[in-house]
Amino acid sequence: MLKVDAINGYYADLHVIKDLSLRIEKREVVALFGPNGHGKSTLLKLLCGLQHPRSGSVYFNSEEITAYPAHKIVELGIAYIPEERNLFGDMTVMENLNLGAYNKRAHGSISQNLEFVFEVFPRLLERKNQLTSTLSGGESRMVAVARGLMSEPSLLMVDEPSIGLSPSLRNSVFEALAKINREKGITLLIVEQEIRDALSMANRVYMIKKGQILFEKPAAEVDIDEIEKAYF
Amino acid sequence: MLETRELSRSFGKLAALSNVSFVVNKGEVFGIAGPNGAGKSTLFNVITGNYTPTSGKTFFNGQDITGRKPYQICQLGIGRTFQIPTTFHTLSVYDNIKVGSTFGGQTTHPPEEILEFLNISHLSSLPAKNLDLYSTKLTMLGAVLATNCQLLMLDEPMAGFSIVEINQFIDVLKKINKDWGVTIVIIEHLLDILIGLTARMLILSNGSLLYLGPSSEVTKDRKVVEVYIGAAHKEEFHVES
Amino acid sequence: MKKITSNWQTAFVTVIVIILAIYPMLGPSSYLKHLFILFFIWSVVANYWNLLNGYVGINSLGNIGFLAIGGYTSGILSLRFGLSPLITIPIGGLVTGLLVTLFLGFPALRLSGIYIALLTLIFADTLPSILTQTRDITGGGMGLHEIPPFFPGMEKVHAYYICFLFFLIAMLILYKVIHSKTGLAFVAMRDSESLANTLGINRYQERLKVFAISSFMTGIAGGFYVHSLGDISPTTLSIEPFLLGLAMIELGGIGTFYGPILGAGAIVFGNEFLRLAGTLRLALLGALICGVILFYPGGIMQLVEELGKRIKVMLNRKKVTE
Amino acid sequence: MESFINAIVSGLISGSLYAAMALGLTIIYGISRIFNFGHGVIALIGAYTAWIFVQNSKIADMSLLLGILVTIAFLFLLGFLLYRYAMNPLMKKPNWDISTVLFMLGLGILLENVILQIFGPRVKSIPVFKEGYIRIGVVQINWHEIIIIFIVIIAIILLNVFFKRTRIGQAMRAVAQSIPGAQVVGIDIEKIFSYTFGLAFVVTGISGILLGTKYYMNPHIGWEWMVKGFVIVSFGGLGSTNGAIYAAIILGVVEALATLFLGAMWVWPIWFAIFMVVLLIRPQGILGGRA
Repeated sequence: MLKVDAINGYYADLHVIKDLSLRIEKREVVALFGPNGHGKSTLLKLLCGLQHPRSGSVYFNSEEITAYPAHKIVELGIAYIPEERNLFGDMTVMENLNLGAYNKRAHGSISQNLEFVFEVFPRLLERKNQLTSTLSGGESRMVAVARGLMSEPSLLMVDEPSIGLSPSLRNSVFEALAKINREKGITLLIVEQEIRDALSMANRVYMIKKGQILFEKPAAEVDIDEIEKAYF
Repeated sequence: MLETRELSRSFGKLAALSNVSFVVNKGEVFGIAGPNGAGKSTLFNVITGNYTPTSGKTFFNGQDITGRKPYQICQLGIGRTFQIPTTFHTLSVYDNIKVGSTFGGQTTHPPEEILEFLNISHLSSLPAKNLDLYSTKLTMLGAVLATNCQLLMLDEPMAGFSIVEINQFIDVLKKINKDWGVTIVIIEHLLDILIGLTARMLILSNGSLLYLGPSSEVTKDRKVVEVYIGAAHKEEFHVES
Repeated sequence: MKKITSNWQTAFVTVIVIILAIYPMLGPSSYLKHLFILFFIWSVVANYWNLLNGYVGINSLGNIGFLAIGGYTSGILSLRFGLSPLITIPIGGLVTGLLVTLFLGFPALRLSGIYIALLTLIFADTLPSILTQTRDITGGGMGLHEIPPFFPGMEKVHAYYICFLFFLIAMLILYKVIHSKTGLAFVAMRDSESLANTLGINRYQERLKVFAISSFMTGIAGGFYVHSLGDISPTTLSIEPFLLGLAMIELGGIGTFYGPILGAGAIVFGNEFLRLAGTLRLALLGALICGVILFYPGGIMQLVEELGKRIKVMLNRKKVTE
Repeated sequence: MESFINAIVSGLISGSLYAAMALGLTIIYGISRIFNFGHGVIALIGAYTAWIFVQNSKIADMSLLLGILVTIAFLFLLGFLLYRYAMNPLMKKPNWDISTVLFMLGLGILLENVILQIFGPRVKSIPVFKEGYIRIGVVQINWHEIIIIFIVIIAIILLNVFFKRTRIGQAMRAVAQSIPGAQVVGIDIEKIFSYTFGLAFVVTGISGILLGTKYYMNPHIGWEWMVKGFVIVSFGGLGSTNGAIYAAIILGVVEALATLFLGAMWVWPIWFAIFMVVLLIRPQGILGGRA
């Protein structure tokens, strides 16, 4: 579904992604681990068109999307949920969700998607007329994920969904993600520090260090010691 | 030498830093670690006056420096570097360092001395924008050292370095600490590097203090392991796999 | 390599200065001398404006107002009180520097970006209505006429040399400012504000200093303007001089030392050709500013640099073949 | 007392005109953070384009409506193309804030002088919508002014509906609040900025037509309109639409009262003083929160 071929990416003047290649198959859940500052977030930004690689190529369903602007990539069915959330603070939850379905591809299924989103996050239904700037951290995170889902993606990339969340909220976010994959067949790429949670739902794992893939394995074969070693 | 008392800072509703207290002793190399968004850079920014704390105080050599402006903090003898390699890109390496020695405070080091000390005299006339990453960071460090700081605060100085460069840089830091007697506070992600470099360290998580103590014992701390690996039940997990 | 280029530069500048010094002796028309006087004064105005906009990043749109304050002050003092321009010009500069620093500098420099542009522009826009309300002193809409020259019986050629000398001194001062501690602070702040603050630079204080210098020198230039030309009126504050000044900076090369001088030359002399375009002159100036910003933001200095590089490459090639 | 009430009423009328004029400025700044220093001449283009259509008729009829429609189409296109081919490349450069300011200044003067070439320096005015007046107690109001206020209110309501209800309007608000957020949901931000310029130019042009019916116009008056607009949006808070409306009405009334009690020449110094005080005490304006 997604194929990344030897891309190089920069953050400011730092060369953070070095000749990195990876692939994601349809309906998979892929977890991306690695120490902070080693290029995970930059990689996601390169894939969703917020930044562009200086070399290498990215293919989505065998269409080359390397140089596509972000809005075009959303239209193709890749949704990206940034760690910073980037919600529209002066708008209500409902307005944020509606804007999630801004691209043409999502128009037809707005009502089904809304229904699904409220089923996954009942909390948001209660808060639908509240301005997002007044929400708590966990609720904002839910809006970010829900807004991503509204774009009717076939591939959803989530950057650190659990950051700053309490254990129970963290669980509900991961459950929601699992449900999205199970029920809607949406492919997931998850960047996460909470290795245990992410590992429990992933099919495959990429370990990234210094901008390169350290190893790639089916989740079932991953030894936690290996990951720990890479982190420390 | 440096002391913070219950330092807190929030951005709107988000508490980036809550009640962080610690002491850095004269002459030591002190480490700070923690996951992304844990508040490490915020802590630096609050100490160096880029942000004002929501509550709490900072003391330097017994003097309350809370709320001072960055340039005043510098002139008191606290220097810092940035996570993103920052130089004055249109100026030469020499002039970059000259800025530090011109504005840094009463007694400063002449640029020549710094160039010599960091072994970058050969780059002296090169514009900073033409430097590679390693030299860029050395130039930034040199400019800060030129202010004759007694306390040097480094924000992930080795991000993006190769193993060789990391080792070189560590030698430079040791020299600064030993030969010049500069106290160092360093933020670093990679714990093994930090453990080798520092005697004591502080680990932040979600803006609050998670660990404060000897660096050698940090990997034995259950909470630290949890936060870094995310394996709340590490043993259980081993059984599963 | 660097030594050689700077030697070339010094030699070039020396030759130009000598030519400008000899030129009046070749008996040019009074009109040409008049244009050169304008060129000298405008060079100073444009360069001290560029000091704010180009070097320091204080987006001032009020510098023509500074010129007018200096010019009116000196003109009024000499015309109404019979004081010698030797005294009134520095007083004009001081009054400008003080007024501007007090009313604009202190508030404006606490603000950021666009607010400074707004405040300085609206400040300059308020001056004409002050002039019309102080008709008894300032001459209102008619302005001041027959302002005494630098000394009784002054001829155009004297004015030429006086303004030339002023131009040289002003440029020398500017050069000193740029290469002083303050200048270093500004290049540093332009490249990275946060690192500059971390290295002990007090942004507000340095900005205030430069704002005072720019307004003082522009006020002095206003004095030289009125005493060499003999009159000043609210048209100084109209859109045209404002546009001319901006065009000089943009066309010459914003943020460079020689750029505004080249720009002043091009505009002062080119403006005469532009008079052929009649009322379309201002439209052409506007188009020129837009074109330069959009397509050639480095201005004439960029052209000079590119030419210099090409010549260097050619010289090197010659050496290789030899 | 009678003159006091009349002053208040005329202040409200000119205030609503100023509000219309400031709207275009604040829309562009609020969404794109570009400060349009060519604002005055855009209003002027609107006024002159409309004038072409009505110069021969005594009282505005269908030709004025046609003129307004053509003006709208023309200004939308101008704004759209201007963003695409001039602002967009400048926005990608590091000192975009001042280079866009200087560019729009240059363009404003270019267009002002083109207008001067085409229409000459003589003062013109657009005929009023409806002659006559009504009397309410001591207050006498022209029908024309009632129509102007009506148009301004309708325009503000329409704009509100546009920003709240339509897809593009929502996208504009989204871009104003978070550019990365907008990109992530698939908004083409360059397109939205182009539409923003188009829309703001249309609003500005219409305000120019209204100003042209109430006051005289010449090729240089745009400058004066613009500087007044600057004070209004700074007072109201850069980028805040509601702030601009309140500020315009307050300043309109202040202007009328200052004229009544002190004389017309004091109006501008008082505006300037208010501007200075606002900047010193509350640089983000009365309602602005995000400047």
